[in-house]
Amino acid sequence: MSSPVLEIRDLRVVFTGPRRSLRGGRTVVQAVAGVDLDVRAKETLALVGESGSGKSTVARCVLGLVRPQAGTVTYEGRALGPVDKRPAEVQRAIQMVFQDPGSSLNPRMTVGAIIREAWKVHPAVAPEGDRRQALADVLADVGLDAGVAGRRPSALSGGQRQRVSIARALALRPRLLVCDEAVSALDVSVQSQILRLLVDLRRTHDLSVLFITHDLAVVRQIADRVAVMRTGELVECATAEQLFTAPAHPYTRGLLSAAHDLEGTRAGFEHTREQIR
Amino acid sequence: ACSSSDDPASETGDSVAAGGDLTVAGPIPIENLDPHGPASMDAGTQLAARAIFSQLVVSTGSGEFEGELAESWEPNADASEWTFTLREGVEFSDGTPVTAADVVASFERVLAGEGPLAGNFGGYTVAAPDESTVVFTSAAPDAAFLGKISSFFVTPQAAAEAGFFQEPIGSGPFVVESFEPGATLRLTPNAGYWDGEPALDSLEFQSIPEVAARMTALQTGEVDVTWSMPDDQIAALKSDSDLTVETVPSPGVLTMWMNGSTPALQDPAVRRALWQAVDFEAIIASLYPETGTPADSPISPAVLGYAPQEPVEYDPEAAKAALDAAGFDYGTVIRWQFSQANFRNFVDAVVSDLADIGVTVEPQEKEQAVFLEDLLALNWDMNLQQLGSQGYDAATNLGRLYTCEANRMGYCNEDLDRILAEAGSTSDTAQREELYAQAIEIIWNDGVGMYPMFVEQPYAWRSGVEGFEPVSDGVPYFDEVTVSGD
Amino acid sequence: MTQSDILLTEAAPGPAAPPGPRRRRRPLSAIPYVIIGIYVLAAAIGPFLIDYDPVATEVTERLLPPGSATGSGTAWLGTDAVGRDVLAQVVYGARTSFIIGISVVALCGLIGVALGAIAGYSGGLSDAVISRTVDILMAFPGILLAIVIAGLLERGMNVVIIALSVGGWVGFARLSRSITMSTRERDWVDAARIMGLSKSATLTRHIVPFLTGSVVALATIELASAVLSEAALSFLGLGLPPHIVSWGQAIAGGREHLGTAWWITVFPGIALTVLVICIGLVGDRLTRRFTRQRD
Amino acid sequence: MTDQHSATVVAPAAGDPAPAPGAPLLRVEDLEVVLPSGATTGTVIDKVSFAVDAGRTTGLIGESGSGKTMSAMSIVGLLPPEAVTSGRVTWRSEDLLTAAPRRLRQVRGREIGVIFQDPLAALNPIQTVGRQIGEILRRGGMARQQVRVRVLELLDRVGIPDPDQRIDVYPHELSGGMRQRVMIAMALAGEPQLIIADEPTTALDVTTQARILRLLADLREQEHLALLLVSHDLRVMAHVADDVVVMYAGRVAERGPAREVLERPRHPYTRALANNVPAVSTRSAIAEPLQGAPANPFERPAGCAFHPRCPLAQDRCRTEVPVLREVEPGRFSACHRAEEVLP
Amino acid sequence: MSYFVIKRLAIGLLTIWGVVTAVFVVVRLAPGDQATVALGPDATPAELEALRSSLGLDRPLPLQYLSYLGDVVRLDFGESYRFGRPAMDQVIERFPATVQLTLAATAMAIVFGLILGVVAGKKPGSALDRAVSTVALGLQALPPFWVGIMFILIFALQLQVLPSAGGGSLANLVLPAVTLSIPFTALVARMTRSGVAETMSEAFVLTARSKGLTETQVLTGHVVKNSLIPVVTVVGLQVGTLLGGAVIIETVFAWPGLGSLLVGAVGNRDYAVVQAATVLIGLCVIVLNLAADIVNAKLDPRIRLEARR
Ligand SMILES: Nc1ncnc2c1ncn2[C@@H]1O[C@H](COP(=O)(O)OP(=O)(O)OP(=O)(O)O)[C@@H](O)[C@H]1O
Ligand SMILES: Nc1ncnc2c1ncn2[C@@H]1O[C@H](COP(=O)(O)OP(=O)(O)OP(=O)(O)O)[C@@H](O)[C@H]1O
Ligand SMILES: [Mg+2]
Ligand SMILES: [Mg+2]
Ligand code: NI
Repeated sequence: MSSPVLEIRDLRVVFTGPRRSLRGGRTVVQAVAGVDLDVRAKETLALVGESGSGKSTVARCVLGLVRPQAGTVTYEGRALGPVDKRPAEVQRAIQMVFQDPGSSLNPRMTVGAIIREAWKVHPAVAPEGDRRQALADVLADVGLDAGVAGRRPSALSGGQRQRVSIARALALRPRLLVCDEAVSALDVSVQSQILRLLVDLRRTHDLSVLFITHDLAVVRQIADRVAVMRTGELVECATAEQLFTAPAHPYTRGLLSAAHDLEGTRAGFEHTREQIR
Repeated sequence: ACSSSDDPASETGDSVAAGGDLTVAGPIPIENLDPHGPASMDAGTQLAARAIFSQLVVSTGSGEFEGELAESWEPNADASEWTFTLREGVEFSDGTPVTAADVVASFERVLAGEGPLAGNFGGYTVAAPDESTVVFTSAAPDAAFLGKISSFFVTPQAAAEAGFFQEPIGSGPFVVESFEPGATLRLTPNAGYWDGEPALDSLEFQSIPEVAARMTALQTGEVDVTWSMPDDQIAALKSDSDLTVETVPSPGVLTMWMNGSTPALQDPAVRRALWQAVDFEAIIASLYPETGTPADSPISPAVLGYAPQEPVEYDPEAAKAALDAAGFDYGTVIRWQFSQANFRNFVDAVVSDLADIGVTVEPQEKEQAVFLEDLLALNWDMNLQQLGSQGYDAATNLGRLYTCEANRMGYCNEDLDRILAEAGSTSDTAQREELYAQAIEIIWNDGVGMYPMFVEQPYAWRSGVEGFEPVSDGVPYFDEVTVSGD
Repeated sequence: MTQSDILLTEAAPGPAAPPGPRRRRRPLSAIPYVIIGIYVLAAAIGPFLIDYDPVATEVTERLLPPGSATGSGTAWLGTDAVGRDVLAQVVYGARTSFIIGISVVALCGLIGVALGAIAGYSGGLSDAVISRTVDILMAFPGILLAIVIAGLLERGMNVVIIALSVGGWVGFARLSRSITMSTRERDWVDAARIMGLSKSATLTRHIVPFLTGSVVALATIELASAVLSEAALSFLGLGLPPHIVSWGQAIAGGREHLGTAWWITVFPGIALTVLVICIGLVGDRLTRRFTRQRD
Repeated sequence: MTDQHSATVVAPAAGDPAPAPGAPLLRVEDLEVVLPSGATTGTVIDKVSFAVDAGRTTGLIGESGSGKTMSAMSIVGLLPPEAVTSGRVTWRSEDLLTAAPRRLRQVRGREIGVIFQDPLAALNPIQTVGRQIGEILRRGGMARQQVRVRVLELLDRVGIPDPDQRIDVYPHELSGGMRQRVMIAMALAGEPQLIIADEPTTALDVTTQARILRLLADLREQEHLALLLVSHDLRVMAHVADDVVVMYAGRVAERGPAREVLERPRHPYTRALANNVPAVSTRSAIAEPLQGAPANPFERPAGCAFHPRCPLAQDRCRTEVPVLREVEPGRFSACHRAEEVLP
Repeated sequence: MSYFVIKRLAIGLLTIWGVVTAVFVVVRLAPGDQATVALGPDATPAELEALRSSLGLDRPLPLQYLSYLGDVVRLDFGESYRFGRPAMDQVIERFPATVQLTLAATAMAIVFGLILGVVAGKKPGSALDRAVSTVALGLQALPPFWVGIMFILIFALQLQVLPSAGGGSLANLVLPAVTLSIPFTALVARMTRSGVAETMSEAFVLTARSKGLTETQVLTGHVVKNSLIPVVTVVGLQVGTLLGGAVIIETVFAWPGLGSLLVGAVGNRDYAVVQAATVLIGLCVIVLNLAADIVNAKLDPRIRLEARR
């Protein structure tokens, strides 16, 4: 097995709320309570769990947007601090795709400006001269034509915005892509487009992906390994096959059965699918 | 206890029937009742003091005085020692008699005090050889002492105690019923007043700073008496048949000193030329039709020492010629400071006339405290004030302000100094008048300042008010007033 | 400062909603712009058309009612207490009022936005310091500052501008701070940070642009209130020196003649009120536009 | 979970106050909603027809912006004020579109209850949940004490533990699932015959989703309710709906019994949707996605709105708007080539 | 809650200290001092010096500041030289008049402002809304002193229905309170309008309608209270500002309040009164803001008191 790109050890994050009374102490949310996680080279690791279980917080720690109370995040053997303290090369190597395509792009900037901004910070990635070509390339990578470069996010559909979001991340040639609910806000028909794009990109760009979602069905489609979180703790971590066929932890079993429950007329869908092929 | 020399008994008998509640709104709020303290020279404090306390003497016009607590007084030969004999049987409103010791204590309070009155009595000591005699001794001769002491009020010795002026005891015609500093002062008659109990049932002083409101209050009858109205309001008041409007000559003179230490204004010829360049007659006729008359002296006719001079005629051509001849630099900007907003129109008009002959004057309206500081620091080229003469005596104006030592307007003339010193050290009135006439001639001809206008004091009262007598210094008395019909 | 709260209620940028249906243009909606245009024109070129020397007075022609003939023509709007033409004062006053209003707003806006954005973005100590300063200024009677500043400096336009600005930036700071705090949470800001953009670049490129809408809207309101405050200062005798013509001066100067010579105050007053209403209407519209269709 | 499936085939309960046997409780016919947008107006809902039978569940399905919410809300007249409607909404035997506002207010809550998508936004944040649930009863003149008893009953009915305590809390103090239960209790308070549920589970976790859906199914059965369920989630639909209406860009694409429509779609759009649903139970490859983005009703393509994305599109589809037609008994499809969707 | 109050009071104390310091610096920066004003135009330099040293004004500023701070801590604001009595006494004496005026104006502003705001905000963009908004703007644009004097001329002089000036009675209160409340009413109306308009688009309003409530019931039951938070905040702030800022109205109507006292005291360089008045006003502003926050927390259970601004 390939060695881990990213290692998370005993990560702990506590959010302190306001104090209620003088002696009452603060309300404390233990968002992440000791998580150990590895992301290996070129694999897709899915992080699942119900709302509030701390998935996003783990992601934000990886990116250095949240400072953990304890624990380490190591990238290729180097311990990582807050995002603005990281060496440029690490900043470049870890990128993120957000959930809401409507809010992850600065609405005042054109698509071209959004992507070029990345190169302003890391000029080495795309030398001054061939940025135009580089821009066209990266847009092509995510299936957009060069014409959208002049448009603002508001003039794009949700799926297109999410592609721009991915292009912005890819522009820096990252090694690790963190996707926090990257497809949850999209329409069903568009969701498959983006998932497929992600799967393709991972192959062509040799990416490792940390894929956060609460949709087990999606996980089943794309993940190599799955980590299940619950109230800040990791309850189970296994290969996708193992997890879906023989879940070890009762909580995982509960999640799976709820998902099954919703599957309803599963047979109907299968039937349809067969017909199409 | 003002100027009236009528039989007090008949006054009293007459007024008991009339009585009434009088409401008075002066232009200045009454903030403090202490006639010895920092606010002692405030018009508001003086107004209240005249109702609550008694003076030794009251000045009734140029060089004339009337005894109030003092029955008689006598200066020594060089006017450096003044002996007062107190009236018998005068009591404070709490029944204790007014004694020489009270006078001494009051005077010492003034000297120790931190107010503007103290400056008048530098080098004075006071003593009470017996119950009813008080002797004031000065280091230097002081012929104008009577004028100065007329702003002095006698309080009980208890005045030194904290809180006394919340409910003061005095020997004046009224006693304090309630006092909201800066807002209202309510008074009731002093039954034991030596000159007869005032006829009014009550007297209330209100503060209404905004002119429009004050005029309205008078017209609607919320207020019975007011004074110091701007000229533009007087016409409207005159047309109201319920009101009596009267103006009386006052000691006030509009005074525009020119700073003799400013290079551009050093030359008397320049100063005179500037004076000539302003059509004061037209300005006064338009802006002050009611209360202004063109002046012919730096002090008013109501003041001892007044001597009329040749008026300075408006002649812009001559003025320009004189300025050219004196080599006046038209590039200079003359900074003209003043502090009262009601001078604005006047200032604008004068500036306009001077601009017509090419002289640039920059009006500087300053806040009172800033104005005062700059005034003393001679931080101005031209200054505008309405100057009075305390006690109707030129000594308190000319004698104090125009000496080289005082250096109040950058002007120094040894001849003038000598004349003023001489006038200050004799108690012979005729001689003093003669000396002041000389002084005035020098001041006038040297153009130490422009003296455009004598100011009259306007009063207005409602028709029910009887026995009100306007006084020239704008601080009236109310002990003989009655009001009816409201 | 309280004006900013109107904006605060609407200001926090909501999720970039699909651009809602745009309101149809009403022909009337152009009126405020037209009127403001007329004012600006009057302020800019009026002085070249109407000859007026604020220093020159004509005391014999004082307090003439509108339409009176004077030595130098007809006083269409009457004359003031020293015989100056009221119409000319209205026209010349426009320039002063604009200069004061715009300077105050520019000064307050720059300071307020800078401090508010820094406080909102950095949090921590700088936020605490700026917030406490704002608290103190809000608990401090503004009139006192104005008086002291007017006393400290030689009377003039710059004093009025400074006196009005000292407390005026607080509103901008509060507004900017609260919008910054909510914009800071937006994903595109995180995205910028992730790619390693510096703090100052993040602030200027990804946050400050989102302040402009509300800040411009607040600025229009503050512009109106600055013009009004200048009048109030004049009333207290702390306003402009006499040789600078302004509406505030004119209104304050005519108050003793309200009963007899109403035209001195009423015409500049109308000029001021109409301008304030128009600026306010434009401000309202900008507020609405920038808060609803934030994209 | 076959037990759940059985709920979908329960027959209308006897004694249900349905107007005429066989006649649907609610019939929407040729509904059109026109909304102004900028200088133009858009026909957001274009000739939509469907029905809800007493005691049954009709599902409205489609992607975001396809007009599900608009169709549902026009039934009770809760559209934006600038919306212009036409067509007929027959509730029992009266037309609600032309009904007097007063009558419409009587219908709302008491005859037709509504459950909204985002329970946090749809609950008044500054009133206790008890107050909000009881409001309709209080306005109906019920005594305060009785209202409280009834609200407690309702809370219990929707499965909120410790109703005694929960009755006095504010919405933000509850979890998402609890809030949705409160919404449901509120909709039940007026004892309606029909409940319109607009995406009742979208904002919730998988586990909670399942529980809420089960609750709705139970209620429908026990309270003899009809249910109009709006959702974009095919799995949800398949789980609870008896009939489904598939919408695309403001028009009905396909309509028919849920099971049949989802198993044997007669419209390429439905087929694509069904195709794109991933499964937990088996590992499936990512299906070939539909190209392009959903059509916007304001800029609806000419002809069949779906044609730009349709693998079966022909020239005819680009010009001619397909009408909704019965392609086999009980099955309606608005595709020119409906017969070819299934070979 | 108690912790919140304590924390806010601590911040309040800090703010008061800031105000105290600022006022000290500011009044001493101003040219001219107590001695200049007290002694008037006839003072000699020697007299000025003597008075300054007896008042302690010649000591180095830091020393003066420390002793002043010490006095303030002991709640001793010194003696007013103008009024010849403890400065705080004078300030407290004027306080009730100010409170009366402010409360009356605030009450009017709230009542009329709320009504106007609700009427306008209930149908945003309607003719009524635009009319009310324009009127509100117009009201905000009226110079208060102009309004005040016009009121005097109309109601006192022409109609003779109300007294023109002075304090004390209820009749005296009417004109100044109305004048003061005009711009405030406009502000409350505008705030309420925007709050109501925004609340009208909230989802829970739709919920309320779906229960069959009439528009009035929806408005009173679900909209108005929910849109009050910014209004309360502004009222809290504005009332504080009014306390010290009503100078012009107090001057016009001769209303014996704190504003005119403060302005007079600044003019006379009566440091003690300036400082006492400023501290009292600052205290009120702080307390009112606290009160507004508490009211808001009562209005909206979601507001956890600490999470302010
Ligand atoms: N900035 C913050 N301040 C305080 N608490 C926070 C903050 N961010 C997250 N939390 C809390 O931390 C916990 C974990 O949140 P997190 O966003 O990581 O969950 P999640 O698994 O991503 O949930 P979701 O599926 O809803 O996105 C939650 O209880 C949340 O309320
Ligand atoms: N208030 C409104 N004003 C104008 N257009 C609106 C309004 N609300 C919705 N629309 C438009 O009407 C169309 C149908 O909207 P509707 O809310 O019915 O869609 P939906 O199917 O419910 O979508 P979702 O799944 O996102 O809820 C959309 O194009 C939408 O943009
Ligand atoms: Mg998350
Ligand atoms: Mg919807
Ligand atoms: Ni099953």
